[in-house]
Amino acid sequence: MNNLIARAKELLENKIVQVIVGYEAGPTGVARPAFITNPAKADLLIYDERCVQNLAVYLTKPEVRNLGKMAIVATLPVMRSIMMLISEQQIFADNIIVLGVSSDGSLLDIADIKVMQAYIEKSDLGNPVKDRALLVELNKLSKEERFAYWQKELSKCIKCYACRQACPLCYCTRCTVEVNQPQWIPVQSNTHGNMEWHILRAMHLAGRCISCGECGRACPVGIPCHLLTMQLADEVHNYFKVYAGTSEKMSSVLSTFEPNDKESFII
Amino acid sequence: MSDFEPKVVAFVCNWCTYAGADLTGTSRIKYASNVKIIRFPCTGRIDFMLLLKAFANGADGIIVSGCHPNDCHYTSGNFHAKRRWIMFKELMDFMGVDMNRITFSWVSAAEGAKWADVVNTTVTRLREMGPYVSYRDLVNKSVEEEVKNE
Amino acid sequence: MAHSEHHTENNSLASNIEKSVEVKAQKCYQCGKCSAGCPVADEMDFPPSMVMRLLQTETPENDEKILRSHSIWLCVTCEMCLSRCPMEIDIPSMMDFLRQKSRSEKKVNKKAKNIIAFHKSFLNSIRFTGRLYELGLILDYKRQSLNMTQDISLAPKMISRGKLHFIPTIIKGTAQIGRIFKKTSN
Amino acid sequence: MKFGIYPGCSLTGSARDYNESVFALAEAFGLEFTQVPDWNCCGATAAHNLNKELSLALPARILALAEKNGLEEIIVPCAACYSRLVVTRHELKKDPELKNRISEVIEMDYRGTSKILNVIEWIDKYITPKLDEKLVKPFNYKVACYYGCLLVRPNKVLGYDRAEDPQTMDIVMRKIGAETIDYPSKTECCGAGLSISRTDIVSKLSGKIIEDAEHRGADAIIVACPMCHSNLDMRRPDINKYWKTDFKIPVLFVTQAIGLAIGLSPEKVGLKRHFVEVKIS
Amino acid sequence: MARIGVFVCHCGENISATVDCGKVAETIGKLKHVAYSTDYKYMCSDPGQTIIKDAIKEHNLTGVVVSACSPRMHEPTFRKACAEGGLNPFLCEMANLREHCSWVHEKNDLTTEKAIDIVRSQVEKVKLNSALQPIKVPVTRTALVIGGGIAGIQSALDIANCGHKVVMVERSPSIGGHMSQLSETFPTLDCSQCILTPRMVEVAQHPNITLYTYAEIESVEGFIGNFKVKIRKKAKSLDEKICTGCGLCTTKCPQKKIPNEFEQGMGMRPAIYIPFPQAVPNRPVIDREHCTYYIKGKCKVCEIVCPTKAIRFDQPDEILELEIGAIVVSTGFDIKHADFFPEYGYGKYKDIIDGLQFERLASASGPTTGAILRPSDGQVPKNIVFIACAGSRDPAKGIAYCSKICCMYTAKHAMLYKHKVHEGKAHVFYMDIRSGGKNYDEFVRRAIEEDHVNYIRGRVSTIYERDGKLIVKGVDTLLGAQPVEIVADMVVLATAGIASSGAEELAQKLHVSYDSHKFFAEAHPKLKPVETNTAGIFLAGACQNPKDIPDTVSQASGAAVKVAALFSQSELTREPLVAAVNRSGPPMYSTCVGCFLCQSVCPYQAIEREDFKTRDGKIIKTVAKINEGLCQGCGTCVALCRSKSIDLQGYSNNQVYAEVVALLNEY
Repeated sequence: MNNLIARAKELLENKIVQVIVGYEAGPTGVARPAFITNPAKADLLIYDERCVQNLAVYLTKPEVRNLGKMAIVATLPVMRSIMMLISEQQIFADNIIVLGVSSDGSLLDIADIKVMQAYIEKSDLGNPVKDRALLVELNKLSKEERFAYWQKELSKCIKCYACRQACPLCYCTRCTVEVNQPQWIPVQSNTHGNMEWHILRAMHLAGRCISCGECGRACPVGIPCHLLTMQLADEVHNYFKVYAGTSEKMSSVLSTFEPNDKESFII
Repeated sequence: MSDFEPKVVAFVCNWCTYAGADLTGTSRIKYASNVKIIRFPCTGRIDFMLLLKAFANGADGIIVSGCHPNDCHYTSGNFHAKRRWIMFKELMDFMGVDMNRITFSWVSAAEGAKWADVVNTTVTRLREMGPYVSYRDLVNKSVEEEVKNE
Repeated sequence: MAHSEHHTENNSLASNIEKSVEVKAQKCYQCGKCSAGCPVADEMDFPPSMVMRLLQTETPENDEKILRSHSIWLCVTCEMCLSRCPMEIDIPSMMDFLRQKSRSEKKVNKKAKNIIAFHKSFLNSIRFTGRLYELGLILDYKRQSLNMTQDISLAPKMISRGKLHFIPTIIKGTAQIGRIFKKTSN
Repeated sequence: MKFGIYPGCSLTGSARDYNESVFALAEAFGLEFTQVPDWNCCGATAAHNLNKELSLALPARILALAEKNGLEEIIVPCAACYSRLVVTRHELKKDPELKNRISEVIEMDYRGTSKILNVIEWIDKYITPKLDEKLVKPFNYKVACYYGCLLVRPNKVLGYDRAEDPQTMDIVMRKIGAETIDYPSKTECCGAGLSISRTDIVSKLSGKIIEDAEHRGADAIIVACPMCHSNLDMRRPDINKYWKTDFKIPVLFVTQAIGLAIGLSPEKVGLKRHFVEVKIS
Repeated sequence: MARIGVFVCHCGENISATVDCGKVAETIGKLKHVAYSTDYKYMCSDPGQTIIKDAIKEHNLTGVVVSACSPRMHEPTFRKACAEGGLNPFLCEMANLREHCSWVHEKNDLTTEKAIDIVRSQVEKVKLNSALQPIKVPVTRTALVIGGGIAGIQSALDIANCGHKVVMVERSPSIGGHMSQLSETFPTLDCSQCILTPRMVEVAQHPNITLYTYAEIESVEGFIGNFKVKIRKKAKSLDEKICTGCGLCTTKCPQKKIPNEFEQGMGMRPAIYIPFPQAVPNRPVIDREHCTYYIKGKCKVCEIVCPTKAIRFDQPDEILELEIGAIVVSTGFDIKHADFFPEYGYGKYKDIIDGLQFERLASASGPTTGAILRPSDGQVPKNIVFIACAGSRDPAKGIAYCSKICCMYTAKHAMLYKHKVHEGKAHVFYMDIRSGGKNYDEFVRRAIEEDHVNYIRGRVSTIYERDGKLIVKGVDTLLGAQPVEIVADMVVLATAGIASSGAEELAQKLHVSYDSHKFFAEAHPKLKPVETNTAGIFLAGACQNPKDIPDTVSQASGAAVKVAALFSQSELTREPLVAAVNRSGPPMYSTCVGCFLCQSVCPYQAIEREDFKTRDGKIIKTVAKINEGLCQGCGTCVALCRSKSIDLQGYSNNQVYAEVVALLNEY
């Protein structure tokens, strides 16, 4: 943590970056995002087990972008998000400094994208362990049970779109839900429309989800909607042997193909 | 259930399956009249949301069909579609939506007989499965939810 | 209906080979490069490319010919055929399979008697001691092949050069070796 | 690093000369081996001819023993054993299910972590770098390096040298002063395991190789396999009888040639045990 | 307010036999927005079309649904009729009641109900149609031909003779390609150069053709009708306008030991050279890589001897920028060389040569003036072996395909040999003889029957040298795979034809796809063998796959016709059924967020970037833009776009959505 603060200070003092995106402790002790522009305030930065939010979501927000060149405290999911955002041309590698932190909280030396790529490649890119267990449980259920499960969960959805706001890859300036010609997703919240929204969201993240679980954490009514995108992340790996966010040149699974892609259901 | 006739919508590409279904016609091969075709330029054009809309509007089953791999009029639309359907199918399975109600197939412009076969087997299967009650219930219940909210 | 064959259970030798050792006989386009390079082709009743052709017919008569052939026992697994095959067909693995099949179906060619006798003696020797006991191998082979006079002049010369031992080396894991033999003897 | 050796059965019997030369070389270069403890026969041709599973289980036990004893690298001087061990490792790597089955058969955990070196690879890695300083008696002969089958084929599995006209042994021999000839029989088969059961075939095939080497003016044939050696050397009387001639060209193990070049005595490298007299030294 | 007209066709009895057409018209007529609905026996007949035209005027229709046969049959007919009736043709849709309904179902209520559903969905769709105008793209009527072999020559001459300008670019110093190296050609055994050189000269003299030799493509941008091409003219190190081509420099050049490419390495050439006597243009170039002056800084013998003082040592490469309307790619092929075959000695035996080398040996203008002499010692080979399929049909060597030309040229080689060495023996190892073509099989039979060439069916396992002879170990598979050993003096390998070096880089510059062997890919294997998947770029000859001269020339003429057709008008008219990325005013400009995932799904490279900038040039936003000249309207980008910022004319999101709803809901 001290290393992190020292490095942040140095970056701000030498005007290498204008803002540090990181975590600070809120009044109740809960970690919250911090946008530090003053080197004197760098001491506020923390990094510990409380810091779980995927900060990469701020990289595409105009309010943060307008602050200038940034450095970001980056856990593995943040790094993978950054890779995705670069590959989808939303941010430029030159405009960002990555303050990588390992799972034990130590500061990593991420000199450039290549180093970051090497770090990502040797990491476990599967879904988080506790989510893996949940997925296994759900996949054990019968089709009808799963249908009932999701209906029950999705009936709680209030269409607040916090899942979308929290996701670093839901950066569209206009979302499909805001299209009314035609009205793809009903405006009101009801179980059926909610389900359509969550299918849409999961499909739009197929091959792009980097398994940070932020959508699930952001949901105010506790829908485990992250399991939908994580299930697809698993399937993407099963079918196409790739994990999202592993290189800046990554091409998206759904916008590329191999002639011999295997499936067993098309007759 | 014997008098149940499923409603089936077919999403097909113009160059292979639409032409293949034309050939079924010119060959006078008979098939179940439950299916109604919507023409697309290419399977690559078929948005997965349209399939959901078909179920939402009361379809009991869906057929999606296009050119065989390597035969796409646009060289690669069907390959992209294939990946899209792989993901869609896995997601639907995971959410408990009955994928037996959707038939994915490759029917070329020369496969008039195959088209009839695809339709007939799909319709036969759907007749056995019965109306898609659970999805319809979901839609109806949702309408009620809204009424209640208002 | 020509197409119905597709669906019937295919029990030809070729399909057995494909299932067991993943060698596809139908890949062979009969260029004959294997036979051209095979060191023992001229001794064989069916040179390797002919074995492939017989397999491709998938008829019981030709399958029988292969299992009863001398060729499969003459193959010395030198791997020249595979190394030069334009279709990368693993003939040596296939030959191993054919030999085992020929034996299990009791169709071994009479002329191969000595070759099998030698292999059996070899395995016998290691089955009980864990290692090859060359003198034992030769004696056991003579007993099995009834070739009493063969190599009679070789032994003394070997002995004089210290190349033949009179006492076999027995390893500690002989019991384990015995179990390996047992478990693999399906 | 612990440095293992799997001698194989021949080296303890009919190929004692090879064994002696390998150990003499190691000693001269200050290298020490640990034998794979309680090793068994690899099963050779007999096993894979008659029983595929056995032909994988026997080498797997050897490899498992090596792993268990922390031998990260094992040298396998016999080309036939080398081939069986590498093929086994390849097959078990390819098919995890088979690996589990074989592990169960041999009642040992097999992981496939030990590196397997053939004799030339061993020489290249440990002898060649120090060869120049030890060279006292350049091996000034014209030699035919004979690789046979099992050192180079199947090339995709072994991944060693090139399948046609291999060069590694030639390079080593040129390093000790020999002139190597280019001849097509380099990788032809000597008849291998048919030595006893079909001596006629072995005589024919081995004779062709010897004739080719003599015809092109070689003074000696250099080998790296005890089976090749016994067919070309011990079987010489049969060969000469079959071809109605009197081939005299001696057959040396590559380790013997190197041994002579660094000044070891013919006895030390086992030359006296040959059937065909080695007049060069 | 939409006013839709619906016209239900009986198609004689084809539709009305099972569908109650009257009921369809009546039911549909009751729908909201349907201003007119009728049925008629033959809608496609003149009176039928008149009904439509009249109704458009009379009822002031805003859309038409013709419920008849498949749109694949009569859509153009009815769209034309609508246009004649004063309605934009793209406001007409067809409901397929014949192929998709009446012909495939029994006569009953369900069939009629289905017909009604189909018509209704088209009514709902057509309400959302927009009036579209055909897309017009200007065309620069100048063609670029890349590669000056027989394919390029033929294409260039054909296009030029149609009256269009042609720029030909050839990377070597002379045009002529591999054909200029050949001795005689099958199946007529006429001299290759005799038939080729007049055409080479014609290219050089044609008023419509501009020839750049020793030049390569630097970059290609733009699209059909509007390519911008940069060409690098490599420095020839002499002033071509002054040089008379006397050739004195080439005889005086002290550096003479450079393997001659034209002779396939079987002869030498100087550093300043004319590749062969009939070269076009017949001017030398300096090969800077081997020239003593460029290596050591002194020599300049050529400059001293040149009577017209044409040598220019400091000449730089020149970059030309050209506007091009269409491109013909005719970059030809290469062959594998003898060193590709480990089992045949990795190329270490001098007397194992490849087919092109044999062509040079047999050529009257070649290094032996046409005598068949073996390279090692110049002796006449008495026993010669030809090996077909050397490298071809050999997946283990990475080449699974048949090179197509080898069977024929091998027969020709054996024949030429027998004609020149009467007492010699010629053997051919082959796997199959593929001699499909006019007079081709007869030609092969002649080699076997009249010239007694010994054809042996089998492959050769290995070749080695012994006592100065080549031992060829093969097999005769027709004799039960009997081993065959031939003691030969010379071996000719009919090696595989492969893609020309640099083909991959060129394909990438052109944005044209290529196969795993780096051959250029045609747009459709059967029906578009001359087109590429990039509009305006066409293929000719062996750059697509190995092919013989007649096939090459046919394809070259085919490509020329495609270019001429494109150039027949000054504007290119295209159906407007293309995709578009939405646009709006600042600060949004478009709902597109610029992820450009659509770029990789587009098979036509039709998606471009558009920057929106402030007045001082700072980029505010970059979004996708569809090039209407390139888009073919597949719509794959539309389905992929997450923000629904792309839509497809004729199959818009609104339209297909409306169709789904209409098909499933009764009104």
